[in-house]
Amino acid sequence: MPYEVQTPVFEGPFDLLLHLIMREQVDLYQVPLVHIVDAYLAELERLDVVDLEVATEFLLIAATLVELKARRLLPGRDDVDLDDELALWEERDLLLARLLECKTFKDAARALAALGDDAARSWPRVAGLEERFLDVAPDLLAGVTAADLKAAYLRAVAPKPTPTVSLEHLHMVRANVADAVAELVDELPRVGRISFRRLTSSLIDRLEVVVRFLALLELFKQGLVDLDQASSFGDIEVVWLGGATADGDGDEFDAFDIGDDLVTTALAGIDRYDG
Amino acid sequence: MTTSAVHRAVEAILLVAEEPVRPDLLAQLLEVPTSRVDEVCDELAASYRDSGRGFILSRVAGGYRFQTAPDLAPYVERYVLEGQTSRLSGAALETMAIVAYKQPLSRAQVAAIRGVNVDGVMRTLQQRGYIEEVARDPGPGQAVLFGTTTLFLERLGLDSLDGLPALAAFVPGPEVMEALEAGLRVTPDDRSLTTDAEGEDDDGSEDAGAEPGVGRGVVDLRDE
Amino acid sequence: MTTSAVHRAVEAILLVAEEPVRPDLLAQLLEVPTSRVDEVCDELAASYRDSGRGFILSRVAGGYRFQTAPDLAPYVERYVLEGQTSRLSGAALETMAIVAYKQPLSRAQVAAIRGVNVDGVMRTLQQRGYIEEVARDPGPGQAVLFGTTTLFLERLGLDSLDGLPALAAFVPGPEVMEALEAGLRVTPDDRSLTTDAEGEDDDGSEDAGAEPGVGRGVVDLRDE
Repeated sequence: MPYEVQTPVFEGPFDLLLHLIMREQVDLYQVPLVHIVDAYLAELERLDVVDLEVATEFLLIAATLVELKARRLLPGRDDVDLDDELALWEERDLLLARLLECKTFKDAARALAALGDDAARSWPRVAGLEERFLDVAPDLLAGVTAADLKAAYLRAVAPKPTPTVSLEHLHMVRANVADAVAELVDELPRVGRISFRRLTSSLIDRLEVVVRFLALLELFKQGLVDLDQASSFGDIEVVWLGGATADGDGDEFDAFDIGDDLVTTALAGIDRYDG
Repeated sequence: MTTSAVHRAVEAILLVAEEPVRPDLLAQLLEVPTSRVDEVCDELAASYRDSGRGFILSRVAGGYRFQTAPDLAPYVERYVLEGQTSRLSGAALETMAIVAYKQPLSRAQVAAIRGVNVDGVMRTLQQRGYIEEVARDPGPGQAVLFGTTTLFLERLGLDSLDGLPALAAFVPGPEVMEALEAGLRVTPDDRSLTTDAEGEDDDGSEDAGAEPGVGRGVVDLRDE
Repeated sequence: MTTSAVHRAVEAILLVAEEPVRPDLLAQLLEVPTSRVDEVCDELAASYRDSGRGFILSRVAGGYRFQTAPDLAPYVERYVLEGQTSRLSGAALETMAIVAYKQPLSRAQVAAIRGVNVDGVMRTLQQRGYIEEVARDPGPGQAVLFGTTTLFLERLGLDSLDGLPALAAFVPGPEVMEALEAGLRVTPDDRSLTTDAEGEDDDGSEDAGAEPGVGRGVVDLRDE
């Protein structure tokens, strides 16, 4: 099936992927792989070469798509490594979560723009004081010295913002499922039963929450926790079934450890933010 | 102060004000309870509306101010040639929406949601006065946290952030979730690869229903 | 245009106007005869008076404008004294300083330096008598050029503009210089410029990849 990927300027990889999936209502797996990759490469070429961050993100998602697609095209095999499988699901879910988030804010932005357009049809009065009140008005320059003025001028003409190498990149999501599992195995035996909301209340970044959730699913699969969601969109109740201590978790998680590299690879999108 | 004197004084003060005037300030200046100020402003707004004035009294960014009636925009535009704020790009709008709904948050957190570097866009929004630094992350790195400004509320005609449409309203519905999930299917399904989305049968929809826990869970969380 | 539509449009335009609006301009904007504008304004003024509004419509300096009702001056004065900020904000002071040091210059030039719209601040400074129109740009557009007033000098305790503290030739701080140098290094196009600093390699373009953070800092600089 001929598929023309007409890409307007996309704001990022999620944007492009969202576009590919939503616009044409096309099943990505019917699109020849080469077209998807081409679309991404075309985007890559548009990018400022210096912005490695964005380029990496594009590549990561392109690679994920290729893997997802390759996996889906393969006939069902019995010898599929479960950890591979799990890693791929996790990757897909992360991608899905991010796409949903992207879509949510896209629509929210549209609504804000509409609000702004409405508001712009009504001009506020800004004429200010009539002359007769100007004498009453306090002197705005009271207490301002010539030196203050000079300082203000230097501030105004100084390059902004100060070109420091941003350290904010260092403060980034540090999360992978393996670590999250380890944390949970440490924490859950002590609390026994806890709601997911409380379990994640200290986490700021969405991805950290997502990763915790994936870690819980992993524990659930291994029969170490029970999960219960009373109503859809309701809070999820987490119950530890794995016994009183977390000793010997190394044994229990052999299967997981084998897949550790894969999980790490799968979550490269998160690890990347480690700085 | 008699009733109508309060009305008149409010009108006079709002006429010279250059920004929305908070009701508690009006109450203090006129020596009446804040609730009285709100009453008076409601009455004034209604009377302008009822008598079809060319201006309205509206509540924006926590205060009251005079504005032109929106339907007269074509005439006002002829007079106000300059001072039109240029429109924000799609990227800037999306970034602003993220900050509006998630504040306070760091540049890096915005970038994580957008999937791209947002430094330039954030700087533009900051320069335009729509967002500002509101705090520092207490954690390591002390990232600067951003939030929206009063100007943001003014430009959107909102009284407060509570007036933002609920984010939940924009969380994609089940059909979008399904489309996205279908687009990202991991396992080969039984259907022919050429069957498209319309061809879905009961199995298909159950498939979609079987895994959404993860996706929904995420949406749910995001709502908080 | 029906009768009441003209009334409403006049009200809206006068509400946003910052100075008296001449009747012939109103007539032109609303596409009615000037005599009609005068009629409408008389009717509006009468209706405000009759219904005891806190504002009046008056004819000043050849045009129409809204004003506060004279008997309400005590309340307006209270607002001016207690309700308004009595000090220039940091941003406003920067604008004031730019006009002081770079005069004469246009509003757009100030905005370019500050990176934001300065209309509101400039209006306030002008209203308060600290800056004034001193000339017109001879170029196309004939932009109004602003400079400081005698009142400004008085308030700062200066005899003349020569009394402003001298600006040392602006020397960027070490971190700026560093970023600039790094920026030259990472810009493949300008590699010739780096020969002094680096002297040798053809690997300059690889450096570009190695130091994206620094590169971004330089882009920031260029943005200004």
